[in-house]
This record gives sequence, structure tokens and C-alpha cells, in this order.
Amino acid sequence: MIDAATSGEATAVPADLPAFLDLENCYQCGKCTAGCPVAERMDVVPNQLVRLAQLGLVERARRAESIWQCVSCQTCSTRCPKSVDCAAVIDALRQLSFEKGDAAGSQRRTVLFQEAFLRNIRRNGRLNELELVGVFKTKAFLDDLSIPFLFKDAMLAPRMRAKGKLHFKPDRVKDGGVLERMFDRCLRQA
Amino acid sequence: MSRIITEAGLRELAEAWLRDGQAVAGPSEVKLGLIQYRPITAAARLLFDGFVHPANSIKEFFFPRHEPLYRYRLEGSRVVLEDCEPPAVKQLVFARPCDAAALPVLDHVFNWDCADEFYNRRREATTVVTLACSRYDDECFCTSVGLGPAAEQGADAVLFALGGGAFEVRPTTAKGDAAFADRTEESDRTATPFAGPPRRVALPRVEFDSPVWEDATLECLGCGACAYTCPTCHCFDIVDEGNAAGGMRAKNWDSCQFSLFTLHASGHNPRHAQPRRQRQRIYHKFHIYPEKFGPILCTGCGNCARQCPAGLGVLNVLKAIEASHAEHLPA
Amino acid sequence: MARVGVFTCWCGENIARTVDVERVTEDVSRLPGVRCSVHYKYMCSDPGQALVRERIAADRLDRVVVASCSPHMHLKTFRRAVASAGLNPFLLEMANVREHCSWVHHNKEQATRKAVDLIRMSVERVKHNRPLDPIRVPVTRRALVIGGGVAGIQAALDIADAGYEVALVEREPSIGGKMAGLSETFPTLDCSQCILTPRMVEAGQHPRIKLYTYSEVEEVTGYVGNFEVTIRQKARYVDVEKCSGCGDCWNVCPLKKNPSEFDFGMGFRRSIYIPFPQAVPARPVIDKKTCAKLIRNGCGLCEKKCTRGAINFKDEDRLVKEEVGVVVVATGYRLYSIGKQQENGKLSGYGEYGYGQYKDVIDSLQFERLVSASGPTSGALKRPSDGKEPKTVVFISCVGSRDNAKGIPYCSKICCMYTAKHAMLYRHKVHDGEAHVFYMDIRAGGKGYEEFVRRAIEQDGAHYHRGRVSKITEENGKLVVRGADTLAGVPLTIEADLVVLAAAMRPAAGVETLAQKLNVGYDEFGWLLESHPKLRPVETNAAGVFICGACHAPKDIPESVAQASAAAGKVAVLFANEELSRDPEVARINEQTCAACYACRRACPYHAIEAAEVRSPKGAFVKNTARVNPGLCMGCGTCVAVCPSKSADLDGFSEQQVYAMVEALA
Amino acid sequence: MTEIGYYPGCALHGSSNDYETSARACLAALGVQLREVTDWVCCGATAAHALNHKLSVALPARNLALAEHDGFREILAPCPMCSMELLKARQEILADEALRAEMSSLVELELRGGVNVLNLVQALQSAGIDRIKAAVKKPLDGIRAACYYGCLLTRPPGVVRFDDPEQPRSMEAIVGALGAKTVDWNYRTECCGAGLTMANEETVLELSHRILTNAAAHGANCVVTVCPMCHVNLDMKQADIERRFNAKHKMAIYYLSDLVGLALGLSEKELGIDRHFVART
Amino acid sequence: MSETNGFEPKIVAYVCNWCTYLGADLAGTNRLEYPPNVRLIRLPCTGRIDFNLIVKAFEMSADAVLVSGCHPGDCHYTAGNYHARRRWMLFRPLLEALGFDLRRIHFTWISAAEGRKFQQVIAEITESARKLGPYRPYEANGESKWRPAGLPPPKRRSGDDASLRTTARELLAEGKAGVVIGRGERGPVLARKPEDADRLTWNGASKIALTAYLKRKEVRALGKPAIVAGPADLRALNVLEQESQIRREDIHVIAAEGPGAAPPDFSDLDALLQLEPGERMAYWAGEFDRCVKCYACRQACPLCYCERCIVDKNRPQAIDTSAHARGNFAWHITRAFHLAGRCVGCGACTRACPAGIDLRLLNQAAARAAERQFGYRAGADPKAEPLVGVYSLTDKEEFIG
Repeated sequence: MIDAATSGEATAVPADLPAFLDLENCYQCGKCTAGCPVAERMDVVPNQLVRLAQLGLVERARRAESIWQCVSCQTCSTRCPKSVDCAAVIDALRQLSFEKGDAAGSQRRTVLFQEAFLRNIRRNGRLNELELVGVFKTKAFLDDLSIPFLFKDAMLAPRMRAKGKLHFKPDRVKDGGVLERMFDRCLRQA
Repeated sequence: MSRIITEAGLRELAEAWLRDGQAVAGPSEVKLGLIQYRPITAAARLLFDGFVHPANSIKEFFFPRHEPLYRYRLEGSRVVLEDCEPPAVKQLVFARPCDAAALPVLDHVFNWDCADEFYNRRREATTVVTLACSRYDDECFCTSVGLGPAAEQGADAVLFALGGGAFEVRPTTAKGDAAFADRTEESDRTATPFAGPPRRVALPRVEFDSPVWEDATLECLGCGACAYTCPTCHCFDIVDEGNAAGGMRAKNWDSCQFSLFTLHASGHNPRHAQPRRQRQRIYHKFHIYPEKFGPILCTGCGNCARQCPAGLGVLNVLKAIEASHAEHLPA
Repeated sequence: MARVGVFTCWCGENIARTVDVERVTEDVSRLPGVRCSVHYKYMCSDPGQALVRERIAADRLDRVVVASCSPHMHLKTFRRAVASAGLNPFLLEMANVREHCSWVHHNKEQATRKAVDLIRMSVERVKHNRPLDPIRVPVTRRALVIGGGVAGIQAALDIADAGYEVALVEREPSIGGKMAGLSETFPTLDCSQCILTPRMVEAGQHPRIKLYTYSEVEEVTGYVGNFEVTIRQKARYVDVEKCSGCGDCWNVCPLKKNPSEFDFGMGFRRSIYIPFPQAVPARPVIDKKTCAKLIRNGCGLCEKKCTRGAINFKDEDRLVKEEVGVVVVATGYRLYSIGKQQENGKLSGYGEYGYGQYKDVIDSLQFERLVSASGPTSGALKRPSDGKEPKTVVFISCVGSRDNAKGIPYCSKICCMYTAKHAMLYRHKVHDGEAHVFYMDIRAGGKGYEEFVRRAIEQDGAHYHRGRVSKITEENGKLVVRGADTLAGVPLTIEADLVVLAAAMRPAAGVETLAQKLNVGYDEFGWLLESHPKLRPVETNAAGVFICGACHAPKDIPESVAQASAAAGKVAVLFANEELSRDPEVARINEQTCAACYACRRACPYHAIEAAEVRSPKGAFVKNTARVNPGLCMGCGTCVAVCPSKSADLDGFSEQQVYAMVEALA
Repeated sequence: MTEIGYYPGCALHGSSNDYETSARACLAALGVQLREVTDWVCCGATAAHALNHKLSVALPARNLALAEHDGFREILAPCPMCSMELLKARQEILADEALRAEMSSLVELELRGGVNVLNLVQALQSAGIDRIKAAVKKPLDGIRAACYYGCLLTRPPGVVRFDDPEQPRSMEAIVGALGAKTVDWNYRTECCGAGLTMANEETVLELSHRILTNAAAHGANCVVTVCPMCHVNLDMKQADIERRFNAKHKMAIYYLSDLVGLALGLSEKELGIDRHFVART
Repeated sequence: MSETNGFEPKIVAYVCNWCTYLGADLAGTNRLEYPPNVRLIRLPCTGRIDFNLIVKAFEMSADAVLVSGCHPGDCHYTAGNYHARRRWMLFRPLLEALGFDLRRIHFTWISAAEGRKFQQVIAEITESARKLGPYRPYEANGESKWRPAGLPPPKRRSGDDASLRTTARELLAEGKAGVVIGRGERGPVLARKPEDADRLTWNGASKIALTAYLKRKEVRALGKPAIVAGPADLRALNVLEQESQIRREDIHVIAAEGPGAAPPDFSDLDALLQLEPGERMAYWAGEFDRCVKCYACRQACPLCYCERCIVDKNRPQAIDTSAHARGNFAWHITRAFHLAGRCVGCGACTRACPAGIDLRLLNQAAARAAERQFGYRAGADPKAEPLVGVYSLTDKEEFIG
């Protein structure tokens, strides 16, 4: 553990990240970064995220843009010579970041999207795409007031409609109660 | 006129002995389907009827499977001896007549060249109450060895089941009489005589050199189940058990069916195969023992056959001998 | 009744400070069988030992217990002392009242009582000790060396030069091993063949070295000093005696396109061939898998061409027996196979690197052949796919090594060095080429090693990137290598013409089977186990079997050679005696009571127990039994523990001795 | 007709309804009937495991329990993301008795973890490649397909335990059985950007563009996938990709079941191919 | 020092010569103090340390026993500690089934360098033994009411008696077999003459394992045996073959079905293990109280084939021959452990016992461990490597400190 005083940053308690991540196994070979399809765009590349987590500099890691750029393709975990589940490390960082509400500003949209997605499931049990798009776009607009983004995918809608890919009738589960309780208990524990 | 006692009365009798700190033993159900003579701690455990014969014999209450004779301690290089005594308590033993009948037979061997103090003291301290049989099974052959379902040999009192939980008591000794004093009622009910099993075999002449031994006993695997559940088998081994601090010398049951029984230190074994050991057992029971002491060493209880894992038993061997004689008879 | 003497030592104050030695002596004197109980300040001193000898004589003692320090300290001392008094040394026991008592307890009363207990245990035990005599084993002063690579050659030459005969067994048609195929060697860049070939010739011509090439060890029986080895000489179809190595045969063989094993598939050989021009012996073999004559009775040109009649198509494998006193194992290594196919379920390959799929992804030994002056391209660097000179080469370290997910956690030790060498050689050959090295750590401990790596970077301009490669794909005739540079924190994609993978080292194929025959331990990867990693690095737990070179662990040439000479030295030490004396504390089987279930044989770590028959004096079969070969038994006693009837027993730690100790505690 | 359990997942009930049509029609033609898991819920997808670990186990667990409740031993989840999430949850539950108990209570159904989850390739494999081969009515001889596995069909290998994660071959085997050619190409297991379509379009466009480019470079005239998200990114967004990179792809994107269905003689309409954005040229 | 008013436990430590003994020496050299309760017994290797020694130590009133040797990979003899570890893996479940207090037995690896560890281990063991109080071997605390459901009734064999008899008759008539070992109405039948064949039946009675006859000298003398084998007999034959006791070609096997693939029924054992250890001990004490040492269990067993049983060896006497608690426990522990990884679950011991002791349960303790930990079922495969006398580097050792 790096001492806060020497690193100049608040450090996380180890309990922040689950033990099953086997962080100490990582020897920083960088194979995760090498195989990552989006590493080129990342501010903090995957092996650095793991390193920060190893050092206990979890806060810095969870503020990285890259955790929200991750496409969860599992390439890093699949090829890791030390079987470190790098994708799970990123998931854990995202969860923490979401919980603390301190995701990198540039990635707000992604967070909003994921959040809207979950709310959508909570409401319907299954994804209602129109509702998701509507809610997400509205929230994103309220967040960054970007008008082009608000209407961006509207172009697709008529063609989708024509191809029979847009549903206005929501596909809902019957037993919504259990779902509500599941969400409740999971989110409360978090 | 007869003296009768109820089952409850019998249990009260047993309880009274237990209360006095004395020992009571008799048939009790050890586990489902297994009845054995066991020392009991509560009279409720005693069984008086509903079975043919327990899976063991009562000899253990006179001649335990393991009996320390003396103990020793090493004090430096000095050996300190300490005698052992049999427990001083009186025993009340409920038994089948075929078990009790073994006692007078065994008295001979335990008092022949020297008197076995341990055995004799237990004999004196024990009152044997027999439960006359009212049923038999395929292995019973008391009637073939001169005994019967109500044989009195070795018993201090004989009980006859009258039905309805009542027993007629016929004391045969003063000990027996004393045991039931004030515990019986006068009654006109008496037990109907019961004939017991049919005569299954005429005691044949036992020949030493005969193919029958091999033919009839090859299945024997050489365990001691027959001998250890037999009321009359009485072989024992003297063993020392000890360590650097001390130890004991003890008398343990042994059986002529074990290959080690006659194994010499040289490695030679005069009874080198199981049929030889079987022959020894039968020969001893029906030839050597009667020649030496009079009575035969078998009460026809049938335990040997019931307990033999290989399905043998004295009766079967006797029948085979009988059959082999018949074969040799001119047609 | 035994006559035991007990000698309790004060060890100056060491024992006497916490143990009341006088009271101990007094208490012990009353134990049954104790005829004499005395104490002395320093029992191990000359007067102390003299005291022991005197009392043995005076009290006619037949058993001795010395209560002093650990037997690991002075058992030998006191055994010598009682032996000099005419008593068998194994009739001595020690009670450890110093290390296990006076030094670890403070309460004098308790320590004194414990000391008496410990002595009582020893007294009871010693009553059951039996006189034992050392086992003497004659030594056959010939050595078998398995493996004719640089380590095996070195060991064979050293042993032969010490004056002993050597049988050198090599699986391939020529000795020389991996080193014969290397280009230049780090850190001096001297030509590998230039150093090795003279040694090969020397070995081939040495009057005391008998070469068995194209041969394998089939069976090993016996024990130290007395091994009998069966060697399978594989059918060569060429009579080595008649052949002069002229080359007429292979020059006429029409089958030219067999991938050369020696070139790792980078070049070709014929169906009758010598693996490389400098082969020793310079005698060809016929490859029965491809020879037209042997497959379908065709061709036969070589036979017709050979003027000496040395070709023999009817040749068969021959089994030859050799009697030797020691075995030196120098079976070397092979590379981990990188592709998808793995012969071993514990390993998995690198699908992501496309080895076996893309022709220009090769392993390091293949690269050695490509840059070797004696290689298939005569040292011109041409890539396998199209023969063009590669302008960008990527070298990847730790392929297989240090990769738990692929099944090999260890470091292969030499890759850092040869990869630097490869980058350097490449830059020497292709001046306008780019050499990129992906590495995780550079391990360059060794004389001149670090300097060598720095030279590759600083003078020869190799680009080193700290990171692993994740994926190699082929796009537009280029190998797209996707790696990372973790120092910069960036992913890195390099378009290369050739990729060289520094594959992990693994023990040579079949070494486990050989190890089992020799009863040598090996780890989960098949590396042979030394007896002690520090103090007995070339000995094994099988007496008389030594290891050297890369069969033990990844090693470079200098280390292999050093180990080979060390092993040869050990052999010479052993051969300095005409017979070996072995500890007589070995197992015995009571053959009369043994049930011949052979649990002991299964469990024996030394294969010292064999199935045998008990026969009557007239030779009639009586029964089966297990039997201990005292020449092989090391006295661990595992057989005793697994023997259900306790027919097995161990002299020196017999059942009676051990039980006596436990029972003394009652 | 054999019947197996069917977990459509949200996409197949939403904008990827063409996939559902295709999978149902193709399997029906092979004698496999799909029965939907009663009252299934969303698997949680990236959103759940990015935001809440427990939920990412609980949602699939609920579905596994529902399937168990329906009496299924095996269910088909055509969407690789759903399939992987279900398998991952199952693996965690089977490895940890306490978790199993916790999840049982959380999802309000007894959960044993006994239901196996198949992806579409496995469903076709178990229908029998030989059977498919024998049933081919119209061999697809003009097709040169780039089989595109994407990420989650083979990853993480410890969870999905399906094919070789680096050099998979199972789709090629099926496509080959239909009389079509397959091309060797490099992006078979690369990611298309998956669920970031909406939130981070730039990434998606770039990754998808690379995939389409590489497929074409290796001579493919169509890309075959089993993933609804891949299909969205490669098909629906293809026009956007072309615009963004100023390129012409015109690459038809098929579901594996489309090709099998076509070879078995089903029409484009029956397979929902008419609902794709990019028409085969 | 302790709340156990002056009780000083006696601790016996069996240690290997090369690691733990030297570790203890090092503790001495470094003057690391520890309680004086321990008595070390030096053996060459943990591989030499037999379970009988542990049993004996407790008989000699040890309150705790330590077995300690080299760490895995460090064995002076390469593999002795692995063999030991494998044996303890099977021995512990047996003691557990007996209700033995496992807190009194300790296994550790202590190297020659670990003087500190030796000190700590001895201190901990001594303290724990102090807390546990004096050990009274096999003393039952009251009586157990627990009873096993017992052996299921023998399954009906599907073979046809007429063809069985024909086969047997022909074998005997043609001299292809000297004896046909089978079951009859009353018990086992050793058919020697063709006419004896009529006494054979598939579903006859036998309290013993028929293969037990293969070890009898007088039966061997009759010539090549044929055996009418049920599934358990076949498994027994497999084990006998594994252990070089028979060669299959020397025996004519008449079987109607295979050795059986159904997993053994451990329900009684599972139920027993649900009891508190103390009650388990009480149960066995009650059972063994009836044991008269007639050795019917041994004689009826297909796999007790030693010519001289360990109980009959008296220098030293590992097992007391007397039928008292100590002698009976030692005997039954020994027999069960000798059957560990070998018992084929035929139930002969239980059936043969005249005192009705369900000995099968004890054998099952190791059999269950073999099944659960090694996936090993004795007799399933004659070519399988036996379980004892071999080891695996990956054997579990969570019980070793």
C-alpha cells in the first residue's frame, strides 16, 4: 500500500476492490494493453489501471476515462499470462466510480447510458429501446446541452421503422415485483 | 400346585439385584435382530421369550474372553507383582437350558489338574435361572445330545412360560430357591411339557482317519466364531501385555480353529489345514473330552451353525459323519 | 539380559546447567538392564571416549547409550569409540539431552525428568539394536553418459581423460546436440561450430570413449557401482564399419525435399543423409519413413552406388548391454512448441501468434539456422515465405516462459541473451533493417552479459520495448505485431517481415521415461532433480546417477560445460575406490510372512524392492515374496509403513526399536 | 421435432427481431422447436457488470432459475452476450454454495444451476453438421464468407468453454457444410465496439470499419455473425461507417442462421433478411 | 500458566531425521525455549511412520501426537513425505468416523531451518493438549442410541441357475476346474465333483466373500478354481489382481454381470458423521465391547490375505490380542486402515460378525475419502494404480501445519 502522505493522494482501503481479482499476480507485461482494441484512445491503459489498483491508487484509477471506454471484449483477460481478470478489474473500477459518482467528465454520456439502461430494465424487465434512447438522449442533453447529439440517431429511426425494427409496444415481464425487489436489494447493498 | 411369577415379577427380581449392587445378565436385544447374553443395567432390557437362542453363550460370565491374572510393575530393576481378583459381586444369569447345561461340563476341565479359582468363584457367586424353551429352530439339537428344552443341568431354577406373562418357577437348588423366595405365588397352572427339537442325528462313532473331514469341512475359513459362541468351548491362551513400566498376564479365549493355535516355533504346524482343525474340534467334543471327563462337550445349542459365516456347524459335520458311515454299510 | 552402559555428558555447563546430571545418572542406573551409569564433563573429548571404552571392557557392556548432544553432532564420534572397544558401532544409541532438553528448557526439575525419560527411551531402544556391518559393493569403473550434446561430450571427455572408459549414448545420428546448430554464441560471438567441432572429433576418436549414436537407453538395472544398461541401437541401414563417409550415397538419393531435423525445417535433407557436414560419426543413416526402398522396395540407388557395400536395407534395431558403475545424464532440452498442438495437456499454445500458420513466424532455433554460416541459406538472411531479406524483424521474449496461463511459470534464463544476440546478428547482416525486441525484463547476469545486451541496444541499434505482444496477424504481406510499450504506456503496432519467438526451454522429449528407468526424480515440468540445490548440484537421489547441462534446468553453454566437468569430477571421486561402503541401515523383508502384495515395491522411492520367489533347498517353488536389494535401499523405511503384515522392517529403525521407545513412555 | 428452451434476450425482441425470425426458422427447418423461457428478464448486459456486480449475477441467475422452473436442461441464448452472462453467473453459482443460496433467495426461486446454456453455433452443432449438410437444397456457391466470431462467443474461454479463443473454426465448419467458401482473415475475434454504439459511437465506427476492411481485403463478399450487436454495428451502422471513413463497403452482414436457412431453401423473407439494412450485391 | 490445575500432557512426536529432528536441533542451538512435555522419536523419514505407531502412542497414554517431516519437495528420500501425506489423508477420515478427537493429532512439515516453527508448534500443541485435558483412550461418554440402517439385503442376481449348474458341472467333469466356488442354500459351496454342481445357485446364502477361499491353502490344492462371482466378488478379484495375489488366467470366473458402476451407498456413514465425535466414539465403544476377537471379519474378507496377520506378530506386539477396548479398537482401526483404498464394499465383515458389529461402516470411512478425494473406487479397474503405496504431488494437505 502506498502511503497517502508520500503519494500525495488519498488511497483506497484494499477492501474497495474484491480479493478475487488477484491483483498481485500481475507482473505488468502489458499484454492486456497490447491486445486492447481501444487502448490507443485511452488516457490510462489497461496495464496501468491494474498497476494503480495494485498500488492502492484506486481513486486515480476510477477517475480514468479509459474505464468507460472499455468495450468489455474480454481480450485482456483471455490473453493474460497470469490469469488476471483485467476486464473484471475494470468492471470493479466502474462500479466504484459509479457508486462514488466521480467518473471522468468526458465519459458522462457512457455512464448516463449505462445507468439509463439499468433503469430501463428495472422498469420493464426487458429493454425498451425507444424508451432507452429517449431517456438517455434527454439526460445527455440535460448534462451537456449538445443538440447535435440529441438528434444524431434520429436519422436511423425512419429506416428502422420501415424495416420493422422499432417497437412502440413495450415488451414487459409479468412479475415486475420480484425484479423491483432484486434491484432494491442489490443496489442497497452496493 | 406350582409356584408362578409374572414377567413383571422377574424384572422386579432383576431390579432388586441391581439395586443391591449385584450383577444381572441375560438375553437382551443389542440391536435390531441381534439378541445376545449381555450384562444389563436395567431390568427392562431383559428378554424372557420370543427368541430361540441368543447369538452367544453364558460362558463369558464365568470364563470371560479376557481375564487379567496378575499385574506387574517395574520399579527400577525390581518387579512388583499384584494379584488380580474376580469381582466379588453376585451374579444373576438368565439362560437357556443348553447354556446352563454346559456349566457342569466345564466344571470338570476347570477343576482337573488344578482348580481355576477365577472360574470357581464366579460359579459360586452366580445363580443361573434357565428359561425352558418353547420353540426351536433348524440348528437346535439338544435332544440329540441327551438334553432337552427343560434340561435342569447347571440351572438353579427353571422357568416355564405359561403364557399371559406368567412363568412357572421350579427351583432346583437352594440358591435357586433363595432367589425366588417371597417372589412367587401359588397357582394351579403348570407348564405343558414341550418335546423340543426332533432327534436330528445319532451320535456317530467319530473316526480319526476319514475322508469325511475334508468333504464336510472344507468350507471352514478358520475363524473362531463357533468356538467363541459355543457354551462349552473353553480353550484359552495366556498372554503377557506390557511395556517398560509394567503390564499384566491374562487369560484370553483361544480357538483350535486358528492356524496359529498349533503353530510351532519351528514353523511346523501339525494341524496344517483347516479340515484337520475341524476334526480336532469335533473329536475333542465327542471323543477326547468324554473319554477324559465323562460328559460330551456339546449341549446341542446350535450356535456354531447359527454363527458360522460359512454355514457349517457341529450338527452338519455329525450328519456328514453319520452319512459316511451309512455309505460304508453293506447295501 | 542386555548389559547397557549409559554415559551422560555435562557438556561443560551446557547440559549440567539445566539438567541435574548426577541425579540423572543415579536414576538411570536403576533402569532394567543398565549395568553402568556414569557421567563426565565432556564425553566427546579423548578422556570421555576413553571412559566409554574402559567401562565397556570393565562391565562387559554389550550396549551403550550416550546421553549428550544431537546424534547429528557426534553419532559418528561415539560409534568409532565403541567400535574401538570391540563393540559393533550399531549397538550404540544417543539420547539428545542437549539440543532437545537442556538448551530449550529452564526449569531444572522438569528438564531433569525429561532427560531421564529420553535416556530411558534410548536404553529400551538399544536393547533391540542388532550388530550391523557396512554393505560393501564392488564398483565397475566404467561410465555411461546419456546425451551427446556439449554437456555430454564434456563429461565423457573429462571422465575418459581421468582414465576410465565411457559409453556415450546419443539419440540422434551424430553427437553435437543443439550447440552444433547454433550460429554464434553470446557474449563473445565466437562461432559455435568452431568451438564444438574439435571437441566432437576428440570424443569420436578417444580410445576410451565408445560412441553409441542413433541409440537410446532401453533399460537400466542394478545400482551404484553395478548398473547394467541395455542400449537400443536403432537400425541405421548403413554399416558404420564399412562406410567411409564418402558421400556418394547421399549425393545420388533422389529424395531431396525432406525437412531437415537439424535445420528445424528451415532446410532439407535427403533420405540417406548425415545431419550436417561435421557430423561425428560422419556416417549416414537412412530415414526409414521416407526411403523409397524401405517403404515400397523401389529406388535402391544408394546401395548400387556404394562401392563398399555398406548399405544394408535389412538392418534391424540391436540391443547391446553395457556394464557401468555410474550414469551421467546430459539429455539437454528442446523448445516449447508454440503452436496450437501440444503433446502435453498441461501446456497450451499461442494461437494468437499464428506460429505454424504464418511461415515467417519462427522460433529462435530456426532463426539460429537462418543466420548460421553452415545453415540452409549459408548465413544469408532470407525469410522462409518468399526468401526475401526481412527489413523489419520483431523478436519476442518469454514465449511460453513465465506464462502461467500457457503452463510454464519458470524463466528460461538464456532467451534474454540470445535474443540480444539475434538482434545484433540481424543488424550485422541487414544494416538498413530494424530489429524490435519485446521483453518483460532483461536478465543478463553473467560475465559480460549485461554489457552484451547494452551493446545490442546502444551500438547495434536494436529497439527494445518493454511489453508483451498480444496478437500477430498477417495483412498485406506484413506481419502485424500488436504489442505494448508499458514504459510509455502505449499500445504499439509494428509491421514486420519476420517474427522470431524466443520459445521456452523444456526438457528433452522422453526424459521422464528415462528418469523413471534411472529412478531419478523430476519436477512437474520434467526437469531432473538434483540431490541438493546448493551442495549436491550434480548428484541425484539415485546413488551413482549424475546430471549435467540443460536436463536439470534451462542453462547456457558455459554453465552446462561447468556442470559437466563437475559431474565428471564426482564420477572420478567415486571411481577412486574399488568398492563402495554403504550404510547398513537398510530394509529387510521376512520372506516367510510376506504376502507378496508388493505395496512396498510400489512405494519404494528407490526401486530397491523386487518380486522374488522363495524356493526350497531343492529348488521347488514355495511362495512369492518381496525382496530388498540392499545395494539400492537408502533406508527410508517407507516399505515398513505400507507393509500390512509388517514383514518389512528396517535395520537401525526396526519396529522393535521404535516400539520400545514408545513403550518406554508408558 | 425436438424442443429446447429459448432465451431470446432483449435484442432479439427489439431491433434485432430479424435474428429471432432467422434463428427460429432455420432451427425449425432442422426439426428444433424453440420454447421461450417463461417471463425471462434482461441479462443485465454490460450495464449491470459495469455498475453493480451483484446485479450482474442476479439477473442471469433469475433467468437460470426460471429455466429450471420450466424444466429445461438446456436453453439456447442466441446473443453471445446473454449467453456469456448466463454462463458466467452459472459458473459463479456452482462454485460457491453460499452464493447459490443467496441468489436463490434474491431471485425468489430455488436455483440449482443445472441448466446448460448454448449459443447458436452449438445449437446448430447439436442439430448435427452432417444433418445440415444432408439437408442443403441450395448450396451457397457464390458466397465467400468472413466468419466473424466477435468477442464474447469464445471469451472468456474459462466461462464459455467454446472453441479456440484465438483460432476458432466452428463457424467455418458450418458455413463450409453449406457449400459456401470461407476466407481466412484476421479480425475474426476482434471487437466491433459492442454496446457502445449509442454512447461512444466514434469507437464503434472505427472498430467496425477495420473489421469490414479486413474482411474485404481477404476476399470476403459477406460477413457472418451470430451476435445481434455485431450485426447492428456492421449492418445498421454501415452507412455511418462509410460516411465517417469515406469508404465503400457494401458488405452484406448475415446471421449464421440466415446462411443455413438459405441453403436449406428458406426465403429471405422467411429468414428476416429483408429487414437488414445492407442488401447483398 | 494454565487453568487445568497442574495437568501436564504427554506429547509424543514422531519426526524425520533430516528435517524436523534437525529443526528441533536448531531450536536447541538457538536456545528457543518450549514446554518440556514433548518426547521426540527419531525416524529416518515420515514415510516410515506407520499409523500403528500413532495408535500405540495413545495407548501409552500420550495426550497428543505430532508427526512431522520435511516440506513437500524436500524429502531426503525424494518422496517419503508424499507417501506419508497420502496415508494420513486416508487415516484421518477413519479416525473421524471413529469419533477420535482429531485435535490430539498434529501433522506438520518443519524443515531443518525452522527451529522457530518447531518451538511454536510444540508450544501450541502442548497448550492445546493442556486445554483438552488428559486423554483416556477409547473411553465412551455414555451410550449411543444411534444405529445404522445396516447392510441392504443382497440384491437378486439375474443369472440362471440351470445354466450355472451346467457350466459348473462341465468345468468339473472336464477337469477344467478343480473346484467351483459358489453359493448354495445354506452357505458357500465348494463343488469338487460334477454332482456337487447341483447345490450351486446364483442367489444362495453366503456371509463371506467367496474370493476369501482363493487364499486358503487347502482350496488351492484342489486345482484351478472357478468362482461364481457377483459384482463385489469381481471387484475383489480386480484388487487381488492389482496386488499380485492372483492371475486372472489362473481363475475361471463365472459371472452374470460386471463389477458394478453404481456409487457405494454411504448413507449410514453420512448419518454417523452427523453425530458429535463423542457420540461416535460412544457408538463404537458400545459395538467393540461385544467384539470377542474371533477374527470372523478377517477370515471372511476377500482382501485380508496376509499369511501372518499383523495382530499375530508379537515382536513387537503392535496390537494387543486381548478382546478389551484397547485391543479391539487397535484391531479394528488397523484392519480398516489396511483396507483403505482396497475395500470393495462386499459387506462380508459385517455379515460374518457374530456380534453384529457393522464393520463395513469403518471401511467406508476411507472408501468415501478415496471416492471423494481421488475419484477412486477399489476394484473398479484391475489396471488402476492402487491408492496406497503411491502418491500425487497434488494430494491435499490442508490438515498439515
